[in-house]
Parts: sequence; C-alpha cells; structure tokens
Amino acid sequence: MSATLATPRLALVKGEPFTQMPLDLYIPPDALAVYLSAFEGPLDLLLYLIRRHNLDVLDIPMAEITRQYMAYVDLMRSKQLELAAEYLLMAALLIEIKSRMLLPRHAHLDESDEQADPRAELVRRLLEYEQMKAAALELDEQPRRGRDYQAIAVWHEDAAKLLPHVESADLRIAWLGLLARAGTQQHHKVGHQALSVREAMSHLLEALQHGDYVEFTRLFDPAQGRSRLVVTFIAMLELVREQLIEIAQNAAFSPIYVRLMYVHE
Amino acid sequence: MNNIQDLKLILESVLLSSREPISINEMRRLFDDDLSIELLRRALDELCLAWQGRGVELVQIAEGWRFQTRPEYQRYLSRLNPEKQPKYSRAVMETLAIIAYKQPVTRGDIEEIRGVTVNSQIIKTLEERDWIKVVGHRDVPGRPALFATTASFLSDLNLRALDELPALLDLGSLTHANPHTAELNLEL
Amino acid sequence: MNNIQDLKLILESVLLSSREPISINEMRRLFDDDLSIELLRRALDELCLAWQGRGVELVQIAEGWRFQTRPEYQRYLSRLNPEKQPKYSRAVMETLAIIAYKQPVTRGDIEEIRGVTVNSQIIKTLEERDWIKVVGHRDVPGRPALFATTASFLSDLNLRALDELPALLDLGSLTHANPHTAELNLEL
Repeated sequence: MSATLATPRLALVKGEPFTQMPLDLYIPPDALAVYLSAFEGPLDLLLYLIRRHNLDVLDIPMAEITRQYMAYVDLMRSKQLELAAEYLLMAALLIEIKSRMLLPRHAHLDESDEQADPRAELVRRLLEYEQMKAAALELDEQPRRGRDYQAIAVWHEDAAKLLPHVESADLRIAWLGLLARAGTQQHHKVGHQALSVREAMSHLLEALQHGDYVEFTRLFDPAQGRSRLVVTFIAMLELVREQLIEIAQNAAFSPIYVRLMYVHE
Repeated sequence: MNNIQDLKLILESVLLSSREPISINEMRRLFDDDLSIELLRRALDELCLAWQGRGVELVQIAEGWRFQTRPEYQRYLSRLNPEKQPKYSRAVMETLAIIAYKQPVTRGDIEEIRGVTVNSQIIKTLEERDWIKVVGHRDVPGRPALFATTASFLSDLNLRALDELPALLDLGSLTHANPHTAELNLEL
Repeated sequence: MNNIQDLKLILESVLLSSREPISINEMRRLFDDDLSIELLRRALDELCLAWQGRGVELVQIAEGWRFQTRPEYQRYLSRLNPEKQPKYSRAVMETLAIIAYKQPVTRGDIEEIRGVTVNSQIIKTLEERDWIKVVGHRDVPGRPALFATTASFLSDLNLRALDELPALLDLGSLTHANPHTAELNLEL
C-alpha cells in the first residue's frame, strides 16, 4: 500500500517469516497529524502497536516493534510534525534493548534472572501505563457533578444576601479560559493601550448620555495629561467608526459638536 | 410526555436544581412536545399542593417559579457553617471579563466571543450587582444595548481604573505562539 | 426536637437549601438538643426512602449528605442551561487517574508513568476544579510537590471514599490482549 513503508526485506518474527507490512500501518498523509495527536506519547504509541497486532506483551518482538515504531517516528519527521523529545528517547531505548538482546548471554548472569530480559523494564512500564489508561477511561465514565447530575440548592434568604467575591485575577482566569476555548479561530489582541481606549469610549458614551450635542472641547480634560487626551481622542474616533457617535461642525473653525448617533433618527 | 406524573417529576427536579426562578416559557422549552400552558400550570399547581407543610415551598414570583426555603427554617440555615462563599458560574465570569476588557459591547458581541447564547439571567445578575450598565445603543438594526462596567465594579474589585485590570497583552498572544493551544482547547 | 417527623422536615429543608454537602457533625450543630447520631441516621435513611422514585435523590458522599439530580434528568437540566460542561482530554483524565490511584505523587511520578511531560495547564485545570491539591513535598532535591485528590473530587464523582473508585485492571489480565486499549481513541 505504501511504498515508503514497505521495505523489501522483512523480519523473522518468532522464527516465522514476516512477508507483509501490517496494512493498518498505512495512514493517509492528511490524516496523519490528527492520527498522531491521538497518541498520548511513546508508551501509548507502543501499546497501540502491540495491541493492534495482537503481540504478546510479555514476549515483545523487539526487531519488529522497533521497526514499526521507527516508521511512525520517521513519518512524523518527514511531515515535519513537531516531534516530542520523548519519542526519540523511546526510539533510542528500543534500539538499545534490541541490541542487548542480540548479545550472547553469559551463563553466570542467570542467577539474577529477572535482570536477564532486557525488555523487563519496558514491559513493566507499558503495563503500568495501560492500567492507568484504562483507569482514566473508567473515571471518565463515573457520574460527574455538572456533567451528569447537579447538586440541589433552592433559594433562601441568606443565599440571596451572600454575594460572590470576585478579584481581578478571576477575570484574568475567565479570559484565559475564553482564549483557550476560542483556540485559533479568534485573536484577542487587547493590550494596555486598547484597554484605556475602551474605558475612554465608555466615559464618552456616558458623557453624551442625555442625547444633546456636547461641545468637542468639553469632552477633554487637560488636567488628565497628554496621554489621556490622546486616548480620549482615539476613543472618539473609534466611536465614530463604530457609528455610535456623530461629530458635526457648521463652518470651518466654528465649534465642533459631538452627540450620540441613535437618539436622533 | 403524556403523563402528568412524569411531567411533575421533571419540573420538580429542574426547579429544585435552580436557585433562579424559571418562567413558564423556559419550562415549555424543556420538552420536545409542545406542552400546553394549561397542562404546565396544572402540574405546577399539583406540585405546590404536594409541597405543602414542608420546609421548602414552590412559589410563583414575577420572573417565574422557584422553590424556596420557608422563613421558619431560615434559622437552621444560618447555623450551618457560614455557608461557603458562593461563586459565580463560569458563564457569569466570562461575560463579566468580556464586558470589562472589550467594553462597550453588545450581547451579540459577547455571544460571538463565547460561542453560546448569553442567558438573560447572566446579564441580570451582573446588573443587579451594579457591576455593569447600559451606556448606549449600537446604531444597527435592533439597536442593541451596549454594556460597560460601572464605577462600583472598579471599587468592588479594588481598582482605580480599568487599566489596572490584569494586562492581556501577553495572554492574548497565546493564540498564536503556543503550539499547545489546540490541546488546551480540550483540556479546559 | 422529639419528633422524628419534625427532624426530617428540618434536615430536608437544610439539605435542599445547601449546594455543599452537609456532614453529620454539621447537622448535629443545627440543633440545641444533643441529638444522637443514630437518630440523625435514621432520619436520613427515612428521607432517602421518601425520595425514591423522584428526579432528585439524597446521597451520602465524601463530604457528607446532599440532594442531587438523577442522571436521567440531566438532559432536561442541560436544556435549561445550555452551558457546555468542560470535556476533559485524555491527558487530563490520565493525570487524574494516576493521582487518584497512586497518591501522593509528584509531577515526576506522573511523567514517569505516562512517558511524557505533564503540561502545567493540566495540573492547573485539575486544581481549579478542586479535584487535586498539594499535600506536601517529597524530601528529595527540588522538594517537588506531592499531589493528592480532594474530598470534593470524591463528592463530584459521587463517591464516599477512595476505595469506592473503580477497581484497577489486574496487571495479570493486561498481559493478555485487551480490547480496552486496542481501540485507538480518535475523539479530538
């Protein structure tokens, strides 16, 4: 199916010749990014390969699994996907285990038998991870307040009197939550400067609340300093752009007047 | 929903789980079938009756129906560990944050940023707290109200001016630079 | 308070009015008389029975007793308040599972098991939900924080104690093919 994956020379697996790459290893390139992000890391990817191919986790065919694992890693690299360092670390570990398995075993090593299989530690980690992965699925299915049920709280007088406390840091958190959910769809570029413009816009709208024309110069308070004046002016331009206010001047050099747009239609 | 018994069970659960009153119209929207107002009223009347003599009662107030604790039971409540400080829901906090940072904004602006409709209750909560107010109307069809924060919002949050709010400059760039944003999306 | 009927009315009202669970000890403090725990338990048991078959149930969880809606009624509640509940990513849920089952653990422990770095955002998400907290520091260089789950984690998951968590899969059974993990979860 995939020329990049199928190598002419295939491995012996447990003495059986391995003649064909598993078909499901081929991933349409477009789907790759989505597919790979479905893995929670190298352990997850390894587990997937082992379970998908029904391999014996206690007797992992290192050559085969290493080759398949490397195929994924190479794919990730060729697609220039950001490859977490952990994936490369795991690749190195797999290769190391594979080469240690090729070394002849010395008879005197047999006394420390559990050390004898270079795969033991990897197997332990895989199983531990798999156990936690299954536990996470179970936890997710547990009834959860807010998602599956609600706590009851009927109205009472005290509840009405108790007002939630809010600090400015809470607003920051709320905003961060919004940003995170908005993801890449929207850009919220709000900085200090923009903020004071927004504030000045609110002030201007308030000053114009009664609906009458207000003289342009009366909307500026020189006592507030130059930067404030600039901000107020920018705010005024912004309000004009948003068609919230209108500015009028009867003749050149005559006074300029500002009023709310909507009051007079 | 043919059975008034089921209807009562549903209404009771919904009403018990909300501190805010629920209007008949909101109740009707709970069901796929088009329930008659008469049927709903009958179910509510029966519920009222069923709750008589209890410490909690179902009452109708201007904004709708709600369960509330009878005043005689209030004294037990006050003995409860000073009730843990209530919190605003995420919806309220996000709406407040949008109004604070992007003012003046319309409800539509808020909905666009949050991606969900803004419940009237949320606006009302913030208005009643005197933290937001209408400062004008945008000159577009429907002339939607423009919301801004109030002076008492600033003083309650111990701020002298809006620009003392936590700066968003660096936070805003999250959407571009951080490759984990897509991931973040799922984690929150 | 001689009458168990009155006692039940009071407990019901107080429990219905409080969003937070109430412990037996807190309940005892509601009354001037020194009520026996047995009497309280009997009243609570009878209340539980009385609420059977309704959309709301009285349950005992880690932090005490609380009324809550039955999951079957959630679809009506979500229509009333269409706020989307956060769906936690696999990364968040795996981190939570490791903290829940192996607590107390450091971030390093979690990374060791998952084989990837743990994003700070994940920890923050769980802390903000009040599901995990720092319970100490391991006495090794850097004194890393030790995380454990909170009582409100148990309560939110409708559990009384940690030993009510779903049992872990036996490692022995994992050495055989496991349909659970063979499936690639592609929900993104």
